Amino acid sequence: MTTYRVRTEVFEGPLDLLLHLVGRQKVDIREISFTEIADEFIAHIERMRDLDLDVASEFLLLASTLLEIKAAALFPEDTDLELDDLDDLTPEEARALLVERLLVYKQFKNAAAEFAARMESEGRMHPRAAGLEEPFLRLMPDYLEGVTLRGLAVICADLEYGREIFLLEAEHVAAMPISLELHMESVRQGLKGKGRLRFGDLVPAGAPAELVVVTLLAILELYKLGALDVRQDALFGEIDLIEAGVKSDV
Amino acid sequence: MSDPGSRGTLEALLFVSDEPLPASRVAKLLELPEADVTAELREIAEEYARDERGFQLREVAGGWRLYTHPAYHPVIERMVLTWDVRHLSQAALEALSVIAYHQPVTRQGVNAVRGVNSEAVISSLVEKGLVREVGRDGAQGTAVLYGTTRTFLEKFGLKDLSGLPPLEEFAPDAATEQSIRERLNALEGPEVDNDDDAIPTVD
Amino acid sequence: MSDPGSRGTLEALLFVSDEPLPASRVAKLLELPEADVTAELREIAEEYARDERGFQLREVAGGWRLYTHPAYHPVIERMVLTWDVRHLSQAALEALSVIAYHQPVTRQGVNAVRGVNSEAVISSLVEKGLVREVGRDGAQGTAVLYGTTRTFLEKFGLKDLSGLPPLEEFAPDAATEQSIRERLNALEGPEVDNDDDAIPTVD
Repeated sequence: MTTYRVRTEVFEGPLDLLLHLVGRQKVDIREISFTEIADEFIAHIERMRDLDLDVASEFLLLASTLLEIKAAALFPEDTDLELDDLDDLTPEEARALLVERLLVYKQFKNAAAEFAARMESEGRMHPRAAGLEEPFLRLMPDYLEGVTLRGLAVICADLEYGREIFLLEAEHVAAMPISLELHMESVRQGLKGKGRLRFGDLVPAGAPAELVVVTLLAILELYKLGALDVRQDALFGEIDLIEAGVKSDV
Repeated sequence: MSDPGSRGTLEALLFVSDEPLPASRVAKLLELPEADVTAELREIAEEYARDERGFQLREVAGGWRLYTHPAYHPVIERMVLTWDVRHLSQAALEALSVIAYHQPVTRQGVNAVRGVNSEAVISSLVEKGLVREVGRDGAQGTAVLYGTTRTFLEKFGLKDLSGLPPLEEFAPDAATEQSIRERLNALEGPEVDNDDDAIPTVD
Repeated sequence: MSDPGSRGTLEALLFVSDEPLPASRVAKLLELPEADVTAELREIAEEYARDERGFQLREVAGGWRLYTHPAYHPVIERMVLTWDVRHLSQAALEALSVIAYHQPVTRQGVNAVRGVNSEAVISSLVEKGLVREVGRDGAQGTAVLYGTTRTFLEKFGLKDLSGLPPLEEFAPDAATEQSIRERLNALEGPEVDNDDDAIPTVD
């Protein structure tokens, strides 16, 4: 809970940051002092160091956002046509634009706070979701008329094989983005039933580097999700994957 | 006892519904005027509140639905794993509020207000079923337009979008506005103070 | 009002349960003697009967559960019969098959297998009572996990999900697989032929 509280103070974008700075100190719009802002960050990080490494790293992320402010002359280029020619504005006009932007942003920040409060109070009420009782279920229209279990299995198998072909195409034909989710699904399927697998079963010798990387990422992601356990008995040894719930010492 | 418009009938129908039940649909089913059904539903809602029942009847997202009373949230939470909606991040809440008030709106529109790329945040809102694609912006070619969903109305206890509190309510107060203007102007020296009236407004 | 053993508390707990709730479990949860809980449950059941509510509290095998009152079953039946009767689309069948085999699975998981957005299709399956929310994916925050319903099992006469035919039965045979590979390699030109062994297989 403490982390959560701290996190709400974390800025996310240039406007968020500026709003914060405006509340703390005087900011010259024409020449936002990068040094000053950097000092501000360092001060924050100093304070955070003992608290939470994650928070500190989020502040570092913000440092790059600041560079973006400088680079984009305060605004992301693609957001507002009027702002593209910020250079042509007089300092007063630029300042006025920023003031307006900050006011609008502040308004939505306030609205977001109201949303948070509403969500909190709504979360305390649970809708009736038990649905129909057994005697009524038989009355429901038979949406599955003519559908067989075998039919469903064929559809699912086709989809999965379609997916494999897609994977092969992706590896071979073009620099298509490789979907981590697809690979996670593949690993999950591979483990299903078998209970355990070796990394080498998933990535044959000589496989392209991209496949090795994405497979490893998929495994790490599944590990994070608690879907599998990973064991490696020796350095550079074979990596064993064990499906969650399967005894690892079997 | 089974008088069509009776409290019992309505209770039974509400009881088996797992989504908000529109009064119009009940009226059609029972062949009764919608106004009568609505009046009876209101009465039931009041009765539950008066009798301090463990559940309540609320009008949300275009219909009526039974909910537990918030007083019993802690004990329900102990019994069942509940979806804690409080876990939306500040960024997600901001993007959601921009979409709620400006819908239909493109991602760029959300970015413009927030001053930061909102792509990931919008995707997460879509994944949570709070926001959906509602069309394409003809003028901008293929830019996706986003709007809120019925789930959004339900999760926020709104009957419809007109139930959103007016955006004006959230305008920064005079003091905040003054301080933003002053602080941004302050480094300029005294001559800028006179320019206050000349500041162009952007809307 | 939120006195642990109060009628309101018990009502709220019964309200969110879709299976019989043992008095012993409630007693443990509320740290009360089971006899007290049982007595209060009996009282609630009598009160509902006396007040001619649309629902009733019954003790069935395994515990206490709220049910609609049989007097209102004809009107509930009429409501159910007005539901949409169109058959499932190919898209819906695909999503249903993926959910059946991969459950519990998030919408993203279904999207990943189908390669297209499945939001609307999953919603329609939920409405039809074939698919339901079975939980939240803790790791992914609040992503909904979907699974099939009892209705689904009943329709196919399955006792449980282990009765689903293994997918491997429907995998393409070796010859098909070979032809897929050849087709893909043909696109690559001759120098790739040597790479045959390097084609990653994922199963």
